[in-house]
Amino acid sequence: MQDKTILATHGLTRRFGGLVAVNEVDFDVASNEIHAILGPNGAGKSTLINLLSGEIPPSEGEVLYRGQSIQGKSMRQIARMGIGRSHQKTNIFPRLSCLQNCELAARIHMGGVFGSWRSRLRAHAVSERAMEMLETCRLTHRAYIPAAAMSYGEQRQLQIAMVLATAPSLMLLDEPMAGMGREETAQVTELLASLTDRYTLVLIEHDMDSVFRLADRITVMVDGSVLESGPTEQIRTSEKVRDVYLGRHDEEVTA
Amino acid sequence: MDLAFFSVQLLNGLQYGLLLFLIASGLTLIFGIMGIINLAHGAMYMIGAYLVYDLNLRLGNFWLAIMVAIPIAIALGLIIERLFLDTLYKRDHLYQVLLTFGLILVLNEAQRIIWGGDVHRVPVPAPFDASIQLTDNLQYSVYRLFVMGVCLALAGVIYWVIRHTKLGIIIRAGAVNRDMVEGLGINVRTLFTLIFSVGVALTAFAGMIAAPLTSIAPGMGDNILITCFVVVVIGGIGSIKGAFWGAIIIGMATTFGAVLIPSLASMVIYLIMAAVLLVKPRGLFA
Amino acid sequence: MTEAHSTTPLIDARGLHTYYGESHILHGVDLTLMPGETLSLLGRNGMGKTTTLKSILGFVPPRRGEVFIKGVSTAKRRPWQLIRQGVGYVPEGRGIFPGISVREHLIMAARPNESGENSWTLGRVLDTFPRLGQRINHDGSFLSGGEQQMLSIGRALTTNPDLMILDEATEGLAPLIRDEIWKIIHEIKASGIATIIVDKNIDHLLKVAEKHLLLVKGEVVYSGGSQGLKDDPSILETHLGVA
Amino acid sequence: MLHRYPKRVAIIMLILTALVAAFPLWGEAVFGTQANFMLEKLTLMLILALFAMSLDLLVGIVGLVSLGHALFFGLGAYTLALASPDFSPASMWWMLPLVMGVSASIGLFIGVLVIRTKGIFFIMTTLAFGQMLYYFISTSQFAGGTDGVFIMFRPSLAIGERTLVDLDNPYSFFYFCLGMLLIGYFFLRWLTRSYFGQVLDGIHDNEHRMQALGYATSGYKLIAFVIAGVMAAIAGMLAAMQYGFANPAQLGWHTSGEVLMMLILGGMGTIFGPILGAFAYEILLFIYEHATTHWPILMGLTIIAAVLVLPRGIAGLIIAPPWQRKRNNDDAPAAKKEQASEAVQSTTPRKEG
Amino acid sequence: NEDPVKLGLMLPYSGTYTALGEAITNGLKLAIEQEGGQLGGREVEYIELDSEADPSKAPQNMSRLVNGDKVDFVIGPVHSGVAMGMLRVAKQSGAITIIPNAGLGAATNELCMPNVFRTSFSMWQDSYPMGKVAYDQGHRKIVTITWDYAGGKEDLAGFEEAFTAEGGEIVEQILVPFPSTEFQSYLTQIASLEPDAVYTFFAGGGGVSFVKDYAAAGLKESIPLLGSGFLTEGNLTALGDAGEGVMTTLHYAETLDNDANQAFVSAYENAYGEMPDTYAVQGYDTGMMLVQGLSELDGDTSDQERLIDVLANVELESPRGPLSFSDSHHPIQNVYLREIRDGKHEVVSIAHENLEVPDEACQM
Ligand SMILES: Nc1ncnc2c1ncn2[C@@H]1O[C@H](COP(=O)(O)OP(=O)(O)OP(=O)(O)O)[C@@H](O)[C@H]1O
Ligand SMILES: Nc1ncnc2c1ncn2[C@@H]1O[C@H](COP(=O)(O)OP(=O)(O)OP(=O)(O)O)[C@@H](O)[C@H]1O
Ligand SMILES: [Mg+2]
Ligand SMILES: [Mg+2]
Repeated sequence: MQDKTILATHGLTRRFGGLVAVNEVDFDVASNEIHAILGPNGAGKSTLINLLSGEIPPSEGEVLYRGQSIQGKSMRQIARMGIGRSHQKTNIFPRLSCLQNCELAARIHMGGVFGSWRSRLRAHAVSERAMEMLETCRLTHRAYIPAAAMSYGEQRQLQIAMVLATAPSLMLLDEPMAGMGREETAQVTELLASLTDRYTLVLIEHDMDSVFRLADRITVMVDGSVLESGPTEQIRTSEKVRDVYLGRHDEEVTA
Repeated sequence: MDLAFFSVQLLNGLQYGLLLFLIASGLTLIFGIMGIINLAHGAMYMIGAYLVYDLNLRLGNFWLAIMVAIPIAIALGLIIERLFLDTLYKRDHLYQVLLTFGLILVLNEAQRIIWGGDVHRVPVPAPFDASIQLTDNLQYSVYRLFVMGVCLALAGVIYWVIRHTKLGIIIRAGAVNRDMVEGLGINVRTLFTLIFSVGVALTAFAGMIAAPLTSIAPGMGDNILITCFVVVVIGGIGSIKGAFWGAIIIGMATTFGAVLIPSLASMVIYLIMAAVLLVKPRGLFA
Repeated sequence: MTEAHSTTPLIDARGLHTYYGESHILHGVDLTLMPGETLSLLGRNGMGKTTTLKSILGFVPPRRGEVFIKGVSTAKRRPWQLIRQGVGYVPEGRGIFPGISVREHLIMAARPNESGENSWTLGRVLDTFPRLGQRINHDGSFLSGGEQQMLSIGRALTTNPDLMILDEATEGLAPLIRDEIWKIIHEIKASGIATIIVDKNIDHLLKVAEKHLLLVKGEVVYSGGSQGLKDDPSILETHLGVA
Repeated sequence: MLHRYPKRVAIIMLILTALVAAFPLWGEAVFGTQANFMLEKLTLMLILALFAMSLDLLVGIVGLVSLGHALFFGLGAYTLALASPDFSPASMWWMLPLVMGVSASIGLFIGVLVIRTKGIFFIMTTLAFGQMLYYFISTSQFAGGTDGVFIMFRPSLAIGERTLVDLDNPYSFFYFCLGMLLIGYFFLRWLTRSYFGQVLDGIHDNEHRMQALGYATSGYKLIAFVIAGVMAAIAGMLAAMQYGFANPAQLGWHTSGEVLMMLILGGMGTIFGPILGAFAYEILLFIYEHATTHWPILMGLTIIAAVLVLPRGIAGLIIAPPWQRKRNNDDAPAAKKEQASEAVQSTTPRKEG
Repeated sequence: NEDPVKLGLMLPYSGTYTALGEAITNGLKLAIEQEGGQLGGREVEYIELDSEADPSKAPQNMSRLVNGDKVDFVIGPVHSGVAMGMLRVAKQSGAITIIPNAGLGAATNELCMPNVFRTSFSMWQDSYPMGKVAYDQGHRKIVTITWDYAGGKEDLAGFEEAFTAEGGEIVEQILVPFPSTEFQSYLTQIASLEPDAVYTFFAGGGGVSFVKDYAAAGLKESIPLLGSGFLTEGNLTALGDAGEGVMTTLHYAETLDNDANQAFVSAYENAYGEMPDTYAVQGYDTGMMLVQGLSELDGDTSDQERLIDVLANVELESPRGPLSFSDSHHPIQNVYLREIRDGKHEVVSIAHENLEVPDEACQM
C-alpha cells in the first residue's frame, strides 16, 4: 500500500478566522485508485481540494505528492507537477471557443513562455488532443461555439474535458456531475471509470449512484475532520455515515 | 519642529484630509459601489463650485444658494445616468472611463460657455466668517472648522446607510450582480439612477462647500480628480471607510510631505499609493 | 378576488420564440400554471429549460409569443416588476453576492406575506436551514456550495412568493440536505405556493409535480401529468435517457 | 478572440495602406500648397497609430486597461531628447536600442508592481505611475521641467558615411514611420496568433483558471506589458523626432485618455482597428478645431456617441457591417438583442472563487 | 497686394488659461479695429487656434498655422511650455512669431531667433525690480514661495538676484507642487519662520487662493506680502478684501496715468464692457506693433528680412508707457510698483525705468 501512495496529507489544517474548515486531516490516495470524498455541505471538502491543488496554503500540516512536499509551491508549480483540478463552480474561458478552452489546457506541458512560442509544429498535436477530449466528453458539435453560449450542463462537461486535456496524473474533481443531466452523469461516470488505468482520481460528488459505482475507497468528512475512511462497501453500510450524510429512509420523504 | 507647529500641521492635514474625503466620497460611491469609473468627477466638483458662485451672486445668500444648487446637481446626475450610463453597466469599465472622459470635455467647455474663463471666489458666509488665533501670528478660519464638522457628519451618515440599512445591502449587492438583484424583485434601475445622482450631488456639494476656501477657476476639477483617485485606491475601491482613511492619509502626507521632504512633495502621494498597492494590491480596506 | 385567482392562470405563456443573438433557442413553447400547481421542466442539458424560465421572467424577452403572469401581459415590463408580483426565483448558479453576509442576504429582499400568516421570516428560514444560522455573519461567497444553495432558496422564500421557480435547486447538495429540500418543496406545495422546478432527480419530480413539460431543442415534446410519463416510459427513455 | 476576420478587412486595409503610401503622388493634386503640411499630419497619424496599436495589446488582447500608457510614449521622447548630442545628429543604430532598452527596463520595473493588480485597480495604478513620472519629469531641471526640451538634430540612419534613409527629408521620414507601423502591425498580428497570444486570450477571459491550469500568468502579462511599453516608446521617439521637442504633457494622463479613445474608436482587440481609430480621431480633431473654438464639446459628444453606439469601433463596422447583420435579423432591434444576451451572461456569477 | 494679412492666433481658448487667451485676442483686435480693421492697407484675416495650453500639441498646432494655413504672423502663446514647442517649429520654418505673454527667459536669450518677437515680459523682468524695492522697504529676511515649475523658478531667481545683491537674505524657498492650491501647511511654515516679508509668484486661481488663504491665516498684518504682478492680475474682483495692501511689480497697471492708457482703457471698456488687464495690453501692443510696422511697409510682407528689421525698430507709446525692443527683440519697458487699494492696482512708483533684460546669448 505504502509504495503505491501517490498523495498523502499529515495533520492538514486550514482555518478561516475562527472557523476550522479542515481539521488535522490525514488522508492518502493510492495511485490509480478513485478516492471519493463525501461529507455534508460545508464539511470542508472543497477546502481540502484547494489545499491539495495549492490554491490556498494550509494553516498547518503538509501535503506530500509522490513523497515530495508541495509546501510553498505555487498553484502553477503544483499543476505542472501533474495535479489537475476542476472547480465546483464553473470555471472556464467564456469568450473562447470550446476548442480553444481545451487547447489552452492541453498546451501547458509545452515548455516555457519563449520556448513554446516557436512551437508551430506541436500546435497541431495540441489541437488534435483537444479535439479528442471534446469527443470523449461528447462536445464535438460545440467545438467552435464560445463557451459562454453553452448551457450550464455543457459548461460542466467542458470543465472535465479541460482537466483531462491537461493530462494530469492526479485529478482532483470537485463535484463534476453537478448540474449535469442524468444521462450525462451516467456518461461521465463511465468515462471516469474507464480512465482508472491512466489516472488517479480524487472525487467529490454528492451523486451517490456515481460515487458508489466509481469509488475504490471513500473518505467521509464532517466539520472539517475525517469521520470514517475505508473501502466503498464499508462506507455504504456504515451507520455513522448514514446518520450524518446519506440519511436513512428515502421513502419517507413523500409521506 | 516644535509642538505648536506640529499640532497646527496636524490640524491642517486633518482638515485637508476631511475635505478630500468629502470630495472622494461621491467618487467611491459611484466608482466602487456602482462599478463606474467616473472621470468626470472633477468636472462635477467644479460645477458645484460654479453653481454656488453663480447662485450666491443672484440670491445673495450662500446657504440659500446651496439649497438651490443641490437639486440642480441631482438633476444633472439624473440626466447623465439615464442618457449615457444606463446602457453601460454591463460593459467593461473601459467604456465608462471613455464616456466620462468625453463628459469632461463637454462639461468643461459648458462651464466656459456659461461662466467664462475668469477666476472667481465666494466669500466666507456668515456666521462662520471669523477666525480663531492659533499661534501668536497664525489664525484659523472658523469656516474650515465648520467644513470639518460637515465632512465628519456626512462620513458617518454615508457609512451608516451603506453598512446598516437594507438599502445599503441592496446597493452593495447591485454592484456585484445587477440582474440577480432584479431577480429578487427590486427595481435596480431606478435605484442606480438615484445613487448616481446622489453621488454627483455629493461631489458637487463638496465643490459648493469648498468654494469659499478655494478659488473658482476653469480646470479646478482636473487637479482634484487624480488626488481623489489616489485616495480611493489607497483605501480600497468602494469602501467608504477606506475612502475616509485614504483621505486622512493623503491629507497628512501632503501636509507633512510638503514640509519634511519638499523635493518629493509632488510625488509623495503617488509613492504612498505605490507602496500601499505593493503590500495590499486591493487597497487598505478592501 | 379569490374567485378570480383560482381561475386565472398564474403563468400563461403562449408560443414563445426566444433567441440569443442569432441563435434561435425556443421554438414555440407553451406553458400554463395554475395557482398552487407544481410543474417540472424536463430536458437534457442545453435544451432550453433555463431559457424558458428567463423568457417568462423577462430576462431574455421572447421575440415572439406572449406571457401573462396573473393575467397581466409581461410585454414591456422589467423582470423586477414581474418578480414583484410574487415570484421567488432561485437561479442556476445560485446568485450569491460576494461581500454580503448571510443575514444580509436574508433580509435584503424580505417582503411579508400579503395575508400575514405563515410568513417566511428570517427565523423560519434559519429553522429550516440550521446550517445557515451557524454561518449567519459570514460572507455569502465564502459559504460552501451547498450552503450557498440553501441561502439562495432561503432568500427566495423570504419574499413570500406564491410562485417559486427553482432552477437546479438541489445541485451540489448532500443527500441528507437534498432530502430536506425535497421536503421543503413538498411543504411549499402544501402551503399553496405554486412551483416550477428544474431538476435532474426525475423520481422526485414525478412524485412532487403534477404537471410536466419535456423540452427537446426548445420544443415541447411532452406536456401533461405524471401518469402519462409513467404509462409510457419510452418518452423519458428517448428524451432523457432514463432507463 | 479568434483573430480571424472576413476577407474585406484585409482588402480595405490594403487599399488604405496603398493610398497612404502613395500620398506623395496625389497629395499635391488634392491639397495644393498644403500638401507638405498634410504629409506632416499624416506622418503624425502613423506615429499615433503605432502608439494606439501598442495599447491594444494591453487593453484589447490581455484585457488590462491602462490609463498610464502615455508614460512610455513620453519616455521614448525624453530618452531621445536627453541622449541626443547637442550639436550633431545621433545615430539611429544606437538610439533605437537605447529607447527600447530604457523603456523595457522601466516597463519591467513598473510592470512587476502593476501586474499584481486587476481591473479598476490596474487602471488606477497605471494612472498613478504615469502621473508619478509626469511630476518627476516636470520638476526635473535636467529634463527642462514643465518647459520641455528641444532635440536639435534628428537622428540619422546611416552605414558608415552613407545615409540609408535621410530622416530630415519629410518624405523619407514619412516612409520610415510607415515602415515602423507596418513592422509593428505584423509583429502584433503574429504575436496574437501565436501560442503566446492564445495564452493572453485565456488570461483575458479567466485568469484564475489559467493559473489553475498551470500557467505563470503574471509572467505573460508582464511580457505583454513590456512589449506594449517598448512599442509605445518607439512611437514616442518618432513623435519627438518629428517635431524635435519633448514635453511632460506627452506623458500626462490626458494623452493616455486620448490614445484610449483612438483605441475604442477604432475597435479594440483587433490590432488593425486602432490604426483606423488614430486616423479617425486626428481627422475629427482637425475638423473640429477648424470649425470652432468650442471644439471640446464636439469632441466630447463624439466620444460619448462612439462609446454608446459603436462599442466595437470602426473595426466592428467593417467586420460585421450593419446591413449584413440586418439580413439574418428577424425583427428585434440590434441593441435589444445585445442587451438580452448580456443579461443572461451576467446572471451567472461574473467572478469565480 | 490684394490678399488679406493672415494672423494666426495660437492662444488658449479652453482650459485654465482661457481668460488670458481671450483678453489678448480682444486687445489685439481692438488695436487693429482702431485702424479700420486693416494692416498697411490690407484686410486682416484671423485664424484662431486653440492651443489648449497643451505643450505636447504645440508643434503640430504651430505647424498647422505656418504650413497649413500659411499665416503671415503667428501670435502666441500664453504658456511657456507651449512656447517651447512653437519656437521649435518657428526655428525650422522661419515664421514670424510674436509672443504676447509667455515669459520664459530663453525665448529671447538662449533660443535667439530673429523671427521671434515678444511684446510681453520675461519672468525675470517683472520680478527683478522687486528685489530692490523689498530691500528698500526694510525687509532683510524673506521667504519666497512659488509653484515647482519653470516659470515660477525663473521669477524667483530674478527677485533673489536683486534682493541678495542688495544684501538681503532668502531664508527659505518653498516650492509647491504644480498646480496644487492647498496652501495651509506652507502658511503654517511661513508663520513659524517669521520672515520680514514673503515674496511670491502664483497666477490665476492659484494666485487668488494664495492671497485669500494668506489673509485668512492672519499673516497679512504681521508679514507683508509681495509678489510678481501676476499674483493679482486679472484677479482683483475675486480677491476682494483679501487683496488690499498686497504689493506687486509689473510692467503695467490699469490705473497708469498717461494719455495712451486712458484712451486704451475707455476704448476697451466700450468695446468689451470690462476693464482691461495686462494681458489685454500685451495683445493690444502686439496689434499696435503690426499696425506701425505694416503701415511703414505699406502692407508689403514679401521681404522678410526687411519686415523683421522694421518690426524690431518699432517704438510705441503704449498704455504701459514707452515701449521699444532690444537686440534680442524683447521689450524695453518700465516696471511699476503697484499696491492694491480699493480693489485697484494703484501705481506707487516706477520700480525700474526702461528695464532691459539680460540677453548676452542673443545679440542680433
Ligand atoms: N475563503 C473562505 N473564507 C471563510 N470561510 C470559508 C472560506 N472557504 C470556505 N469557508 C468555510 O469553510 C467551510 C468548508 O467549506 P467547503 O467549501 O470546503 O465545504 P464543502 O465540504 O466543499 O461543502 P459543499 O459540499 O457544500 O461544497 C464552510 O463552512 C465555508 O463557509
Ligand atoms: N448567453 C447565451 N448566449 C447564447 N446562447 C446561449 C446562452 N445561454 C444559453 N445558450 C444556448 O441556449 C440553449 C439552451 O440553454 P439553456 O441554458 O436554456 O439550457 P438548459 O436546458 O437550462 O440546460 P442545462 O440543464 O444544462 O442548464 C443552449 O444550447 C445554449 O447553448
Ligand atoms: Mg464544495
Ligand atoms: Mg439550465
